[in-house]
Amino acid sequence: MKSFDVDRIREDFPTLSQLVRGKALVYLDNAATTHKPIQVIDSIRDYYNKSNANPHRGAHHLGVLATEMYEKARDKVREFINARSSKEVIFTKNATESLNLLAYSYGMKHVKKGDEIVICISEHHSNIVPWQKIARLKDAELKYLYLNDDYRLDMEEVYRKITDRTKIVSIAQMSNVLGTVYPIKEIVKYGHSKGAIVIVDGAQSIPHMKVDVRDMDADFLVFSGHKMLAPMGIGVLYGKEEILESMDPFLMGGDMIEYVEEQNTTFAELPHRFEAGTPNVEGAVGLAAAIDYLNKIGLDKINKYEEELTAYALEKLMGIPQVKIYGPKDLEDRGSVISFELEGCHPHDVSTIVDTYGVALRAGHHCAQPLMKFLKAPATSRVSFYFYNTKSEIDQLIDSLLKVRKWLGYGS
Amino acid sequence: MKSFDVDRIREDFPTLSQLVRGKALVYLDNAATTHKPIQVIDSIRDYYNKSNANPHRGAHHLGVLATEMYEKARDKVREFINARSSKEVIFTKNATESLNLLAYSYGMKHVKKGDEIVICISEHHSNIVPWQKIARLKDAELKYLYLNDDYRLDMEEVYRKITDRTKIVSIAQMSNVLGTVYPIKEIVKYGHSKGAIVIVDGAQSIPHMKVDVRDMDADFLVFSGHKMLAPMGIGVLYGKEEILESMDPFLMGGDMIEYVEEQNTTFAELPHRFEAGTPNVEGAVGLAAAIDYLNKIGLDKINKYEEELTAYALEKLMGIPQVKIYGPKDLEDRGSVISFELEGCHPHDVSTIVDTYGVALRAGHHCAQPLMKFLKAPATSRVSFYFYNTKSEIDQLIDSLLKVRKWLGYGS
Amino acid sequence: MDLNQLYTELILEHSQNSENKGHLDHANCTERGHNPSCGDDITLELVCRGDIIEDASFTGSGCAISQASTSIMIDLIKGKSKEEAGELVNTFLSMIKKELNDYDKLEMLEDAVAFQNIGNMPARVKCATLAWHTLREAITKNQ
Amino acid sequence: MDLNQLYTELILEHSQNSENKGHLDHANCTERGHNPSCGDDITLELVCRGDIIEDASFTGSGCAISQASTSIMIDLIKGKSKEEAGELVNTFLSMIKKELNDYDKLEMLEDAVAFQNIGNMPARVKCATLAWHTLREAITKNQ
Ligand SMILES: Cc1ncc(COP(=O)(O)O)c(C=O)c1O
Ligand SMILES: Cc1ncc(COP(=O)(O)O)c(C=O)c1O
Repeated sequence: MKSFDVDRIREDFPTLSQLVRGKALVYLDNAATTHKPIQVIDSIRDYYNKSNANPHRGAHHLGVLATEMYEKARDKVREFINARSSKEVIFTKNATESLNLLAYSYGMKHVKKGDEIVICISEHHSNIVPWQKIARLKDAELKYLYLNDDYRLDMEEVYRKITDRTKIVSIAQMSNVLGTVYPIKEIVKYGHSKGAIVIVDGAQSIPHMKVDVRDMDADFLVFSGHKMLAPMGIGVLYGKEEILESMDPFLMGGDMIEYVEEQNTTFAELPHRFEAGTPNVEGAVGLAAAIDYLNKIGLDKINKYEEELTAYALEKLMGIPQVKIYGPKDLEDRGSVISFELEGCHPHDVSTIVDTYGVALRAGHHCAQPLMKFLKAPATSRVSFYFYNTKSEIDQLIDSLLKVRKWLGYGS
Repeated sequence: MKSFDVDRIREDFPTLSQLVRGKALVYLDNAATTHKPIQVIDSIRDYYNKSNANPHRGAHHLGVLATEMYEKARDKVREFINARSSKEVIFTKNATESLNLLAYSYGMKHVKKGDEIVICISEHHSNIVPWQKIARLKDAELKYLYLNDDYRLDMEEVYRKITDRTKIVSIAQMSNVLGTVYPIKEIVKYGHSKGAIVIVDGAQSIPHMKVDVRDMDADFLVFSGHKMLAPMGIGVLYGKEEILESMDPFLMGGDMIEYVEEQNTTFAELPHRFEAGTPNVEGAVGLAAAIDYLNKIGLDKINKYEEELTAYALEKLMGIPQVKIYGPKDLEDRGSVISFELEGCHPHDVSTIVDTYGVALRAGHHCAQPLMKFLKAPATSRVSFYFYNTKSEIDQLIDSLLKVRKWLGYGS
Repeated sequence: MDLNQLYTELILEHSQNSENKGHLDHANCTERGHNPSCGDDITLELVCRGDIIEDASFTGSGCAISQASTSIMIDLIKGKSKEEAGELVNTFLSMIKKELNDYDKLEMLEDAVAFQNIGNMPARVKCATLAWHTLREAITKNQ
Repeated sequence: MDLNQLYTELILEHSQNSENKGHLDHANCTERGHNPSCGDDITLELVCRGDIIEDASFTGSGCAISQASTSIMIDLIKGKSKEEAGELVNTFLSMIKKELNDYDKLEMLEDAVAFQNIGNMPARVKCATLAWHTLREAITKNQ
């Protein structure tokens, strides 16, 4: 870990040094949202102080600046995910909007009666509920890929569920509950062989690992800025140009039009066709600053460091006899999200109690109720790391978990 | 203007004191977007440094803080527009999303074959294109209210166009091109008498005048934060509770659900039902700070000061013989947006030339192509003020306009 | 709010070994209450004769707070009239919202006063109030 | 870019009093080009005989830059072969993008060199290139 100086990194994150009820904050809820380095916060301030304007609409100096910054941010995202063209990068407000855009603009147009949409049982609600709507409206079938006992997805299950009738496969690259990383490249390949398009929900993967849309050959990729150091209110939809071209517009209004007549409208070219209304330039600029920050450290180093943290946390957690892990117990194809149960202690009590020791973790269904039912767990506790977390924070987590049992009246 | 100290106010806006090509910036494009006072920029920084988290999902300290700040912002908006309940205040990303939400969730459900949707010829594209789609899909008619020679709307035209078949009337309270303020209260009343619901696009009015949804009795009101000092990426949809209750969800995913099963979902209560995915807490917090700022000065004072600016600008502009004003020439029912033509000078050339003198104005169709056609003007120049503008800036505008004619080869 | 005040012996006892948990043989009124955002899910069973709640119990799962609050509530309402029970619900909810001005009323809540300060933990308010909202539902439906 | 370099006499002359503006009697190829975001809208009329553009003119409206650029382009292509005209379009567009390395080629653009630095005014690039894109369209369609 020579070249990875976490103490130095933590200095960039003012939030992390705050006290919660007199205790140092141990923030382990990064799968929900991450904190922002000063570089990102400063980029917002600078944007508003020096270049704020409504882009694409003004020939004046600030309008030109804002347009440039917005389009540069788009190109930065393009480069980050290795898309062919920045026409393929559409800014939305979050991953949820990106998925809904796909449901309304692709699903409503291309899914027909009797078709199938295939998702995984571990999907986030954002990748379930829009497809339920399409399936219901179009009289199509929504099918689920189930996991094996190891919380992983067997390719046999993929071969079984994806058929010639499958039009859409939509799957998260990494589960926000289990931490499992799915074999996306194989799934994309098989989906394509059956004539389906494949949507990858990268909300949990993009912040932590190099994702190359050309290499994985996904038709669409969605993610949220706020889970990768960027401000809230900015998300991304990547789509292959020729498929985006085939889709109907979604939100309609300023900036996405070419000619508007009283009764008819023609639409602008990609990517603007899918970006209606005044865009969130601040968010795009902040996302660009976040990508710069991640690139400066290097996603490979981030990934390696987080792997160490995950290994350490898994070991320590499994050292508590009352802990049950929901998710892969080794490091193969898993990210830095760990869900668990502390026997006899309801996750909400766990979270309230560790909070008084400064430890922020998440309790509940994690927006994945079908998975919880599948796991037969009404709720779990979840910790999720980012590269600014430390082993000593994991020690604090473990200490506080041991105290939970005491508070709830169990011997230690 | 004793109690209105614009010099003092300008100190709060760092952007305004910058130089553009060595000239002091004269920003007259406020109808496109406004600049942000340090109070708003600081609120963003403080939010990220002290309380950032994904709201509604965490029992930990930061999660509780973020939830509180988000819901307090909602209540601040409620108070600002005098809504009955904060359930009636839904956060979106901008006015455009709010209008699209209405088209998809209200229009798709309640508009039937043969029904009418009535809008005004001066609408912004965001209040036109979504209705074109609904009219086309539902085989309904999209009708336009036309303006009189004074760029105002006669109630006779309203009585003519709104009929028993009208299901939706959607109209901007103030035109972003002409500056005309329409008789919303009368229109709402007449619309209701014919059984229509009335949507008010407050994007241009809310930043400048007190709007009371209960007094105007609008069924819906939409607006954007970025046009009223708040960050980009936050907008509002106000709706009467009982009508919101009757609508289908729009974006689907996290936070807007109650129970999700594999094939079925029940939805959360208002207002969450219409807010899918991680919300833009930063944007909401920034909007609350913006409202605080506006309240501290007082919308009545703002309104009065802007009226003085508008009167001054109209007088000066009309003093240039080659200027033609598109919009009311007196102050009655008009806001601080002024569109004009400088004879023989194309608006884009005007805007390029005045920009070199530091003056930022807008040229083009202003996202209102049907109006431009109605006006028989392919493009206009537009200036739009906010309370931080000054008379001396208007003098600079006038000076630079006189230079435009010189540059384009006309005698002075 | 201190953990000391929250996870008291009383509350742990009620949440882990409640005598009120289980089915009743002759329940003539059952009502389910749930809290989608955290998964608490309880079912109240009541034996009502005329206006009187003669017996009560609950089943279901949830956190210590929701389980204890349910059990303590049941202790309190057994043998009370529906009207009295309704009054208890109102008092409890006012206490939580810190809108209870008449402090004498607190006394009638007996052990349920343990949740007095839960309002300081906004994330847990719903856990503490679930049973009480459910009881109100049950009573209103059975007027 | 200085206004001095942009609104030159040459450009003002071409934009306000262009001899190339108006209809041609025997046009056998017309092409409309428009720029939705700023409203510039021109129509090119060409008289082609075989491979040669014998005559050309334009109608429509737009800003000084788009009008002048169109008029200057027409001066340049009259009498040229379609291939030569296509080559001019490429050269012009490369110049604007600042991708023209072979400076000798600049010369062949004659008066159109006036737009050399328009790339420094991103908001006006589309105005300067509209006519050239339109000409390319016209030529490609009439191969
Ligand atoms: C009258 C009116 N309505 C709607 C809008 C759309 O607002 P936004 O682009 O923020 O969605 C605008 C501004 O662009 C406007 O002026
Ligand atoms: C896997 C996954 N998909 C989608 C989302 C939705 O992201 P957002 O809430 O930012 O729209 C999340 C996070 O909440 C997630 O973890």
